[in-house]
Amino acid sequence: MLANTSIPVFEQLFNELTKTLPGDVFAFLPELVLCGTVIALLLGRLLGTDRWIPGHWTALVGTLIAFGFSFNAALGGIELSSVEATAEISRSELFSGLLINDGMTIFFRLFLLLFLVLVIALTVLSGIPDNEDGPDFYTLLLGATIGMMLMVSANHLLILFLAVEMASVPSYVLVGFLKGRRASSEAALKYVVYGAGAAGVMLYGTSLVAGLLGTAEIDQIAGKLSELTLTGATLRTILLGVMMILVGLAFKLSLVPFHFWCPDAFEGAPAEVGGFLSVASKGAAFALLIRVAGQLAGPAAVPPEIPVPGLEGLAISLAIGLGLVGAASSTFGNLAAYSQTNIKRLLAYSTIAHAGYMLLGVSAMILARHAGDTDLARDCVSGVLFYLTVYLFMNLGAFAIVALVRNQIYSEEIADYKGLAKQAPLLCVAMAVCLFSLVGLPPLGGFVAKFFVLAPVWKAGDIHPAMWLLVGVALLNTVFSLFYYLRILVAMFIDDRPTGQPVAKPDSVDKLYVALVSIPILLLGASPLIGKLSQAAEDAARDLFL
Amino acid sequence: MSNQPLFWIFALLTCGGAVGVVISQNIVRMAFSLIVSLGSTAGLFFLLEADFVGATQLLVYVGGTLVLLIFGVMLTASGPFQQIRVSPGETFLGAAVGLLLLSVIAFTVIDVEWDTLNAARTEASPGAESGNTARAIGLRLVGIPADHEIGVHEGRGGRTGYLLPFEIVSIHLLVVLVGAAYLARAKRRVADGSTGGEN
Amino acid sequence: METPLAYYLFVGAVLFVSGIVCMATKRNGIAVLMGVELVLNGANVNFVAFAHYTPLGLDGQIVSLFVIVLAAAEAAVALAIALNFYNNHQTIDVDRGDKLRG
Amino acid sequence: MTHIDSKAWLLIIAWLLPLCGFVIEVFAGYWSHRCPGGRYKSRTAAYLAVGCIGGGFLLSLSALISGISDWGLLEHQTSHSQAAPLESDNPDAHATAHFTVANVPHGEDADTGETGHGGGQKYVSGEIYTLGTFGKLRIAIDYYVDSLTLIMFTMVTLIATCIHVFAIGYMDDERTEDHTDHQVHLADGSHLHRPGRFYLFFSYMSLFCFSMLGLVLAGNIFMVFVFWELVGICSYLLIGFYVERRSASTAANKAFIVNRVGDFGFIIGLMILWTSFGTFGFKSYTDGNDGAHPEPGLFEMVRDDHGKVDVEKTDHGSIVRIQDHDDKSASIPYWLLVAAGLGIFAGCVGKSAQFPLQTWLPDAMEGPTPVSALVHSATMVAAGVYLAARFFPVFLPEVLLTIAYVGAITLFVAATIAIVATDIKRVLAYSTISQLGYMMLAIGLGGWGAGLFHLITHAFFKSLMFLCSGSVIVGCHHEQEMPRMGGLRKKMPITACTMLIGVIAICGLAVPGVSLWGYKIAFSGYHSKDAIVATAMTYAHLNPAHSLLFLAPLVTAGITAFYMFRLWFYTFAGEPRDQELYDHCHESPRVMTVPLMILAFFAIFCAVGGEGGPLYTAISHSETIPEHIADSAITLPSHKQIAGYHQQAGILALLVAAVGTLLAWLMYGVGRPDPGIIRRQFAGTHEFLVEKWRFDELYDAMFIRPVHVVAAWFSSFDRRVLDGVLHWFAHTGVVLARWNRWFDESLVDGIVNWIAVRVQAIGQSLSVVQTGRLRQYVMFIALGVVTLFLLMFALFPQT
Repeated sequence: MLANTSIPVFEQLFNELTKTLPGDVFAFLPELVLCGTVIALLLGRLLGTDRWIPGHWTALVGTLIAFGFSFNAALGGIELSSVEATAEISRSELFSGLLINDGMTIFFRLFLLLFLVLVIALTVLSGIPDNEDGPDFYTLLLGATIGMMLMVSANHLLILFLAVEMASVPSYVLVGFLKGRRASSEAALKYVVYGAGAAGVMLYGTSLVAGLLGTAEIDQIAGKLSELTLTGATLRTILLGVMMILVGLAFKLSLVPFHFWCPDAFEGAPAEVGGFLSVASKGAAFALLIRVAGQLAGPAAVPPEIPVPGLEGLAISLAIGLGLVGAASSTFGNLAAYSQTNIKRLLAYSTIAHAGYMLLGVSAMILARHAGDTDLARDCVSGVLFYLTVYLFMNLGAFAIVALVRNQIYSEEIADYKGLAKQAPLLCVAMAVCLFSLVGLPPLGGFVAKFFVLAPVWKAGDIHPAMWLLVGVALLNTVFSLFYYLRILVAMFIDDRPTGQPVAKPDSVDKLYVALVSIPILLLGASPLIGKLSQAAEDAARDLFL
Repeated sequence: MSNQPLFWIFALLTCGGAVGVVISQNIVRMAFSLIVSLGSTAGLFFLLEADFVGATQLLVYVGGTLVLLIFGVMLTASGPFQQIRVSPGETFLGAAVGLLLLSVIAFTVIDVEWDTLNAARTEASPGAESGNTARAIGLRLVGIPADHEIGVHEGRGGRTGYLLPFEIVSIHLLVVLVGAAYLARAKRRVADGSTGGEN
Repeated sequence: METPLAYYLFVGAVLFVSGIVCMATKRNGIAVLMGVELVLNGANVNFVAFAHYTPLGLDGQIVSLFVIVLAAAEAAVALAIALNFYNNHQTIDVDRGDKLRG
Repeated sequence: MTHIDSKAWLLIIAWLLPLCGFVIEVFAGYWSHRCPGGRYKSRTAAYLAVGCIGGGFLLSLSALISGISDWGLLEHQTSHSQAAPLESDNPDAHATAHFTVANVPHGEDADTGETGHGGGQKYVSGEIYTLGTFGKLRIAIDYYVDSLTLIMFTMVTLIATCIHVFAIGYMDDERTEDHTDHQVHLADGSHLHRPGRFYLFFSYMSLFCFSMLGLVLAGNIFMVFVFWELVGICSYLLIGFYVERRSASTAANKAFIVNRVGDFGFIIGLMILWTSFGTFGFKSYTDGNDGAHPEPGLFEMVRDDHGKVDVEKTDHGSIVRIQDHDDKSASIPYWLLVAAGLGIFAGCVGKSAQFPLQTWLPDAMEGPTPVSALVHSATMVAAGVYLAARFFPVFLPEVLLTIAYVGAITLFVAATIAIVATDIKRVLAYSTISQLGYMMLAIGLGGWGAGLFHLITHAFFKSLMFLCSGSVIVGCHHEQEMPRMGGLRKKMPITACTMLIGVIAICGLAVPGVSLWGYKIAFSGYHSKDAIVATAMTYAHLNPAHSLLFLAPLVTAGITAFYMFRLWFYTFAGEPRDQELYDHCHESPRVMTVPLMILAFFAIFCAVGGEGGPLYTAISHSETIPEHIADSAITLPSHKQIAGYHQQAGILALLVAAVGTLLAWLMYGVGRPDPGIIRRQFAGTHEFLVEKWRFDELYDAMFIRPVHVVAAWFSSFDRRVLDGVLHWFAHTGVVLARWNRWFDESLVDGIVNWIAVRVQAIGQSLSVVQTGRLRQYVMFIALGVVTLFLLMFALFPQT
């Protein structure tokens, strides 16, 4: 009997595999290249070739190749988009619907790989993994990035959990990378326990949602939700399940009240790792959040005229809830940053605040999507994407400067930054650019980005007036945040350098790197690059809600 | 055949083991309770006709992960910290939060009328052929629904293949093991002074 | 007579809550990690139960398989980090790690 | 290539020149500054900056001339001519009070593509570059040129050129490699030595000019905001130019932060406008749209061609119909438009140092004096007034009333504080705040032209006075306290003379009843202040409930005359109070006095002809008189009505100013001629002043003792009566001023400080949650899950 059925099964198997797999694998090429680079790194270590070819070169080359592939894919996407009414073509499913390959995937892939290149370059300059530990460090870095790239394109609750785990677990090790230091191991322990707890909660929520809806595919959620009558215990369960999934993402985004790990982990971790986590994992988590939240806002098939009673409430409560969490995060992050003396810790609180601003964009997206205003929903998403890109440069810039300065003065305390401007003027000016951009002052990128995020949120106030209040809170926060960012600048530029402090003499390569990272902040504030990036962000958001 | 008595036995053992882990103060006893709990969970899986998952649970969880944990217990339990007492206030707080959480879940998940919900949605319960899911799972990995599943699913029709996670998880394991090995091994030479500030 | 789904879900909930409480109260780092295992196991019970009773079907079982594997990986890393903590602090008491705060 | 009007081209080049200058100075300035050999470094950076801004002035001037010939800016508009019987309503029909507007042209060629020439719309607008589009949000560099733009450009570039030249002399000591800052005392008692920052100063100034011109040129509110912040940053850099002085860096921070508070409102206003109207642009493009239908701008959407706001009452409150929109039924709630106006105005309050955000401006005097003259009197702080004027069409009556009251409070409060200030620059700073209050008041009262008229004249005479004070400060070796000066007119005649011109201009003195070739004998300030007081008088007559808005400027005109002449008498008249200072004092070099003379010339003549003169006529070509909103409680005065009150208002204002001047003369001028009496009267006080000059005692000496002197002089009068009256006056003044000062420093500053301390405390208490205990963190996961679940459940709209 077995023999009888096995032949058609294998035939079927062969057919299935040859039908779609080559195309899927081709689209998955950037991730595969990274996987290959990981293996190359380990082989290099095994064969001892890492003595001649240091790990960072292997990692850099691999990342660049992956970047090239995704860039190629992006160009293909743009070509498609230039043809009228072919928007649907650029959205495709990979691996039988486990992954989605659309504008946003392409955008975030480029985002993550560009960022990875910059981070690897930074680690080469700052030398945080020495040659011996290089292969391990880059293996972890690339492994985490593969996870983030999966997060970006996930379309299945399993992939969601798997990708979050793949992104998180190597990060735990990265935080504890300086394994001889007490602070580092403490940070790693806190991070791993907190992360595991959050992941557990998320998995439990995933099980509830999947069980209740009878599907694990994210793009089916909206449809299934509209079939349910959302009342009583069913409603409560779906709320709890959704909320638990969001808790897992909120952990990755370090949103209040799931931010506790963030300052501790960033203070204990090397600044390079802090920069990596603050940008890459936040970016990926936002991509995932946008996908999940977009589904929860309601199905595309249901026109807004026919309200689905429970669903309507779900969208509103979710949007307002997320908005409140966002406002709380930005307020808490900014206020708690006041009393910090360690610059990495201060920046950690600042990242909490920034995640809060961006979350407002997502919450407005849910509202707009729910109200049937797809254009506004897309504007919200592309605003968040724009913000993330600017945030990439300004936050990486700040962390890079912290790392490079640490190599000179062996300290990460703000008090030790006094009078640094006289010794390393370029680094300090770049720091000023980054910090002013983080505050959101024109004509720097941070201002434009903040505007792009908050303007659609304000517009969503027409749908629900709470959004106006949230924008008000966010703007008030930018006023607050000025004080503590200025504190760093005052220390660097105005205070005198106490005698006996180590002298900072950055290399010209360091300066070049810092300039390279901070110039885009200027360009994204006042140059046609704004148009280019916003176009890319819009392209990315375009096929999100079809 | 009614599985009811077996269910009660396994369920009690599972819950009892879990509660035992929580209330015990001795790390070795905790480990033992954990083994009981996870082992009986495998029993529940068998009752749910998920034999392959049950077997994996026994092999990987009880056989692998737990051994790892016990290994950790033995490595760290030397010295006076074998029993680290928690103050009664914290115990009380923990119990309160636990009960709160449990009541929230009971108030939501348990309260749902699952039977009517599922009956309304699909006529036929897609129970697998009793006790033999290994083959079905194997087929699903490459996206071929088992015979009894065809027609049950909507959407992608149960054609979701799990080849990608199956493969990608191997990379994940590789990366993770490299990380674990990095942390576990001693550094071969003294750390460079420039790699960190004063601690 | 078949056991109702809610019974299984209750077992899952007990496992989940026990795990969380275990993580939140235990001072021994290894015990905290045991809590993590309980939490993941609680979710797994849910998945397998749903696989049996709802249209989720085999997907639930497959998810639980991957969860077991991922839990093992996570446990390995968490243990390595805990041992690293132990090496640096000479104790596994997580309350000793309170240098980073504020 | 899109077509851009020639005037716009000229202005764009004039705008970009300082940017070029800045870039060159930043990248090459350091090296040029570092030329080896010789004690002094070269002045190349200064010459470059002067060249750029001077070139900008020439270009703006030619643009202005071109504008005059294209648009006939010097010809009176029909509605302004009092003789023209064009207005249909008879003089006593103001009860119906709707002001048909003839000067919003909708002539025969309004609907042809050929606009911007002849009798059509008198503005050109277009885009220079689109930075990016973001959904419906378009971010572009636009220009908007009308007569106001042209005049502002010319004024800014002219004054900036003078000040740049002046700064070459003023900042000369920064050219050394080893500059000594006498105001910084190091721990060992010595003064700070640092390399001079000559080139840096000029690069900041160039950047400032670029930003300021960009702000004026901007064709959309977004661009305005960007340059708004840029001038703020330049101001920050320039106030903090002497960073080593603790007071300077504190002042810079204070200015920056206080401005951010205003900007908070600004962004809210921006958001409202964008979300309601979908555009940032002021008006539709006239250039470069290739015959396509021009997109309407904000002004056209709020008001129709007749300047009328279409208010409609609905069940959900009033709404304002949006004009010229694709969607004919588009509307915006009335309150939202009010909120937008108030938001924009909040930005203006911050930038123009209006009540209650005025505290930063006096502190900003820590910057070098040329900066105070350019940034903190003539241009940047006036930008708030400029913006309020630009956005006049968007403001609804409630907003205008708020503006008027804020202006009135500011002008009075600041003037009373100026009475007691002794630092020469601080007196001028408070005077600036007060004058900005006048402008705001005028705009709030509907006296659009009058407000901007005063903006221009004020810019000339106030920058003149600041430069004079700079000249005094340099002459007196960085002494800024007036009680140590006196009699300087003999040592620095040019400065004294030009300063006097400025003082007379700001006080608004004139020779009544006499005219020369048909022109009144008066300096510029008389004309513009007269226009404001006349507007206020008319307004008070039309709206008797708001008579305070007339009393405040009138009384303050007297106070202004008093404190300005006090300043002049104190500094230049009488005998030297500090002989050593006096002996070392010298007149400034030619490079500093020539700009003074140029500015003095403009302070006298720029407003010649008053409201019939060229300046006012040209400004009023940009005016849009709003049509009356039916249910509004406020009636805005029309030009015709104002003209009716002009005579009365002029005489009244002159009278008050004369009283103030007389009082100052009696107290500070007349007492001086007999040094014997002074010495006998002031023996103790004088010594005391020189040694300690504590403020409270100083005020006593300034007010009470002069009263005695005056009393002795008027011995033929009943001593006790006069004494009593003057005593009372003086005492009330002191009490009021002190109270104001307390209010300013304790309450407003106190609130700001209190908030800062609170925020800090909250921040600290918040980070207490971060206990560093892992188990607590995990507990928070569980609690967070439960809390958020309950929150979401509560938020769920139950039906």
